[in-house]
Amino acid sequence: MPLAWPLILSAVLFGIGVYGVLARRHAVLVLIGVEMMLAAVTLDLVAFDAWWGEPSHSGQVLSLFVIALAAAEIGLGLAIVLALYRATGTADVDDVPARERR
Amino acid sequence: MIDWSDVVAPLVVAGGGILALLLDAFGTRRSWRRSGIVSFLALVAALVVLLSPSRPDGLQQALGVLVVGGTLLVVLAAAVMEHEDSMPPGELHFLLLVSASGGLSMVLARDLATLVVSLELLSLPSIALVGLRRGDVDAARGAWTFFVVSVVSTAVTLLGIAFVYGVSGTLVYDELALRLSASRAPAEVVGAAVVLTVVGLLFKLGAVPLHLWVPGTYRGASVPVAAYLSVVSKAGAAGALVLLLPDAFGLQGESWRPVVAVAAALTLVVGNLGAWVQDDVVGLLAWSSIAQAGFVLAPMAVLTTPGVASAPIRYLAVYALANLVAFGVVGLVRRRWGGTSMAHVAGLVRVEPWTGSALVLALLTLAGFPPAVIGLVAKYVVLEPLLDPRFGTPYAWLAVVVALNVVVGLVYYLRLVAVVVGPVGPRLAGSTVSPSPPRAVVVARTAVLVPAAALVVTSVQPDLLLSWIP
Amino acid sequence: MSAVEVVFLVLAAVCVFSGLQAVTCDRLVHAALWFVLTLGSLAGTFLLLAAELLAWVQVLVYLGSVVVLLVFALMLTRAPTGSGSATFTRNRWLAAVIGTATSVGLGVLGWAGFGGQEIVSPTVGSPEVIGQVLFTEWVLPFEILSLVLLAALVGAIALSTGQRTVGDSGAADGDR
Amino acid sequence: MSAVVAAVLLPLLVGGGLVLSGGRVPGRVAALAGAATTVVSAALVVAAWAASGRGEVAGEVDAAWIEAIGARWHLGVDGISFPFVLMTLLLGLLCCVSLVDHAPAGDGPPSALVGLVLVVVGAALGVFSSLDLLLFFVFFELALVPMWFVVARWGDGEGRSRAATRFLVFTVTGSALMLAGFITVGRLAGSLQLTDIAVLRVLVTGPVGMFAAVTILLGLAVKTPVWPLHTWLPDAHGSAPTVGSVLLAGVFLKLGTYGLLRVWLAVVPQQAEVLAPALATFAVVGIVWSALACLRQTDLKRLVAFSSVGHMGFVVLAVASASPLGVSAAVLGSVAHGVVTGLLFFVAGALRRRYGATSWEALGRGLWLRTPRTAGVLAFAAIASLGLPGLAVFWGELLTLRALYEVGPVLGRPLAWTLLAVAALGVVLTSAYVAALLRRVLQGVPTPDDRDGELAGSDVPVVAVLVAATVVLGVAPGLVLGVVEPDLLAVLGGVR
Repeated sequence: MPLAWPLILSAVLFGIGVYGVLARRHAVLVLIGVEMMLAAVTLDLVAFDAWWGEPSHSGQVLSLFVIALAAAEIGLGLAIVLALYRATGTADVDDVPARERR
Repeated sequence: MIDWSDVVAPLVVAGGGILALLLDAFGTRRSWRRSGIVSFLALVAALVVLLSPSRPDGLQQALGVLVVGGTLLVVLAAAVMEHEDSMPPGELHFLLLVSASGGLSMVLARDLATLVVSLELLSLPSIALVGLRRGDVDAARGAWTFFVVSVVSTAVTLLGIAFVYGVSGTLVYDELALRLSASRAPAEVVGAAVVLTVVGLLFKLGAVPLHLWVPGTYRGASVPVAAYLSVVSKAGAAGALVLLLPDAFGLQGESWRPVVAVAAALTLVVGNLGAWVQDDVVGLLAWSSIAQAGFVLAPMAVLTTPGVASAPIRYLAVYALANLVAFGVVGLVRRRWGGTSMAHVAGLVRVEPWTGSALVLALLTLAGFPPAVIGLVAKYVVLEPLLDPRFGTPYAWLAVVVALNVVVGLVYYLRLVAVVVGPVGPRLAGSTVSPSPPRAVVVARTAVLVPAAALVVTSVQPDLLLSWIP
Repeated sequence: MSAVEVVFLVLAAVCVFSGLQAVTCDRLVHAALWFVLTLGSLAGTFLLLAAELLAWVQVLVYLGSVVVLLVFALMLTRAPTGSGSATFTRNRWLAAVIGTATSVGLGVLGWAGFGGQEIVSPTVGSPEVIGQVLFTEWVLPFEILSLVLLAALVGAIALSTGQRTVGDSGAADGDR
Repeated sequence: MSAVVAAVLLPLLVGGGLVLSGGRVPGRVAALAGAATTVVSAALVVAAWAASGRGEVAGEVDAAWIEAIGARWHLGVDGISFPFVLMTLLLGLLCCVSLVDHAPAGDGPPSALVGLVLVVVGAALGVFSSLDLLLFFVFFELALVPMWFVVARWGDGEGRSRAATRFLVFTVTGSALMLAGFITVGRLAGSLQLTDIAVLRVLVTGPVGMFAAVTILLGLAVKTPVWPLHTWLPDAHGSAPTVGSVLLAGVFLKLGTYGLLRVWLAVVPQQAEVLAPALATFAVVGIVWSALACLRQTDLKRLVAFSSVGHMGFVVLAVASASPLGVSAAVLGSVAHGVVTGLLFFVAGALRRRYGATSWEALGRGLWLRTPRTAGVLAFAAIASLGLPGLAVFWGELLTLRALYEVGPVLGRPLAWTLLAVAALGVVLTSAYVAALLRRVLQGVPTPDDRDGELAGSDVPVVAVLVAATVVLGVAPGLVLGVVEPDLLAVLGGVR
């Protein structure tokens, strides 16, 4: 299989994730966008690992770490969403998160 | 491959954090004393381990001491929050220490996997720390903003790392240095991979353009946590960059150097302009800490050999001391007089001569102005590599930008100094509103006066600080 | 074109389609379910790329727990789940431009760097192989990772329990 | 510890202590203590000077300081700096004496004002005796913040805070660039020691050297100030309290002229030769411009402030000639300006205390008849300022013009003589505004005012000393020239 295929799939997924982060208003959907970006990175790592075929499998190991990190992030992220919901009564975040407050 | 003696310090810190959490959870009454003392002891133990003479690499050692020492002072300064019911002491100390152990392992990392995992260990608990003021809208918003920016920047770094792995087939710094330049992929692709990796780390440092999380997050967080973010978190990110850039990406300088230089210049200008219009002390310190990150970044633009790497770290050390003093004083004021506006510090020198003078000294250090000679020397140290003719001074323009931003910084810092030494405002004239017991105030005051004394001593004899960072 | 390549292309098509649905559909719960499909098809491509262990981890961790968490969070925030419940920010079109540009940029980067390369008979990343390297070469980050998970757990618990209103005791309104 | 180091640190420590005492020391006691401090410092410097031979550096100390960046604790006084040091201490002493009776009201205790004055004096002494570039810079900046407080807290009028901040921003911008220049020089020459760079003629070359020369020149030109970078000066001098104006004009501007000699002409001589014609041209424009601006002033303090730009123009012109005569003229001109302008500001301060302002309307007419002695001193100072032979300023300006006439190694003949002609025009215009001042304020039909009164209290000794100094410098300029001459090479060592 050409190496470029998974790379391009990953590029498309990453872009979809970026769109999700920027365009979605509900915090949980923003989280889904972030997860999509991380999944794209995982695919890249797996593809490169298969291509290099080096014995220490750096790519697959790092993807494993990424999946675990993503799980940790999502756990914390959901807790913040709940705190936000309790404090404000909504889980919608304003346009771009960074622009939210000065 | 792993030198396990390196891991002792982060292990001690993390272990102390877990112990603090358990002691607090199983104690009958929630008290700062129990978890606070455990954290204090663990951090002191880690300092002892780090300072033991057997450790070889001076730069890593210095960064480690910066991270642990900074956390130690934050733990002491946080004592002032005793009896603040929305702040659970066990969780606070646990998260602080675990995050600090992340900062430590980030500095010790010799491969990209360890780097990125440590980065998350530094970030995730500090995000939780920001949101820890329970039931507070600002805290939740600050935490969310911080979270999204942090996670996205991690994703970008990971993307960069994936491509770096793709072109080189390894994640280990020493091998990267050899394999990146021998890569079969075009140089542009290698450069892009390196830049993506660096950009993610720049976000973490609070560099422009992704700096906008800083003010909201600092103001949403409690003051000691803001101090932690501005000092320890930054030290971790800057330390990782300083080790990563020359060690792993040393031969790819043409790709990342302009990025770092432009980011440094923008960070300086935007941070200073933001600070200029603030009328809240925490807001001012938040924006100015963005600008200060620019000073740390600037010399990285000419980072070639590990020898030059000392400039950002030396600056960072001075900045850390001064910023911890400033945030420590503001934390005290907020707890005792209930706010952080300019009016809350008007005439502080006359009400609290010692802490007030410490704040003045810290602000002058951040501005880089005598009598705080150490602040001036720090600016010198940052400018020096940019103007070194050995590198042909391609970044003399950056040196001019840095110099002019010293001026802008001086004006707003001095404006605050004038308020602090001016007539006593109505806020300070009133009685304190603090529920903090006197003992906690004494501890927090110590956490201010010790680094302030260090600033005085190093102003007289800057070599005490400089020679210690190789 | 080999069978593997055909399967990959099918999975890729499913993956992209469901991914687009996940970020564009107008119902909250549907978005989460489309996301499940994205991750599932992605796990399939992992298998094709010989990352056996990783594929199963992906299925277990993501499909087994993360998505459940997401759905729980949607329910806890009492979000409306009907049509039109998933709204967009005002800068939707700008976001679309940035997302497309990112995709194109990364695609060009991948093509320019690795255009003619072929993946030939990769060694299978079975649990034994990965476990072996994980516990020899990658112990340190693995240990740090466990600490990250613990910290995230404690942080999440600390953030979501013990709801108390600010204002009791002396930390009155002034404590801002 | 060397006597010079003690002389520098003593005012800094006493001043710092007074500032930190927070008003627990009564103002008069503080002022007397300040005066005593400057006397002790002066005694220390003079003793060190007397103990060393001519052409040597008196009281030299060269100790390790910041090894990490090659900066050393290197201080000493030679023939170039000695006149500056003595003038600073004299003005510092007189400021303290004047504060015994006439401390201005401000946002703070009088003792703090005395403390700030002492810190400024100590910092200036540090600048004049530093032989290390970084140390020079530290003292250069150290004087700024206290000065800012003096103007912003004890100044007159509404705009004092803005004037103070503008003064700060201008000078700090200049000095930030200057720091970049210093670092460049340090990297190029491999040393920060003025003695190494200037005397051992470690030459700084290339485009990087030019970058250093230009940035250093900019920093010093703002401080001096050289036209057109002077715009901070009139407001700052005009709104400062009397002691602030005296220190700004007498001491602060001299940091710039001294720096031009010591760390510009001596450190980057090759580039200085290239830049000198432009610098000289700006200086001459400044002379004429300041005289024209003075003609339009209607306020004594602002008039004196504007006239400083012209006087400094002569000093800069002398520096730009880069000849032995020019250097002597620059030192003499700086000292004379400090004494005469100090005198003018003290008189203006006394008038302001009495009439609440120093504008022509506030002062009224016919001061000759209303308060003859005060008017006499004012007339004496004004005439000294225009360069009457036999009084202090005359020699500095004459030697400058002569240096141009003789054509030094740097400025070519056509340019030098053109500049000479224009500068002479400036002298004529100066006489015009001094005459206008005398006619407007001193002469005319007296407009008696019940606030009329002669100089009193500690003003009397202050004015007397300055009048005497003006005469002495005018009669015996050799006192200064003889001190400067043996050390001319320290400045001109690198000039062809």
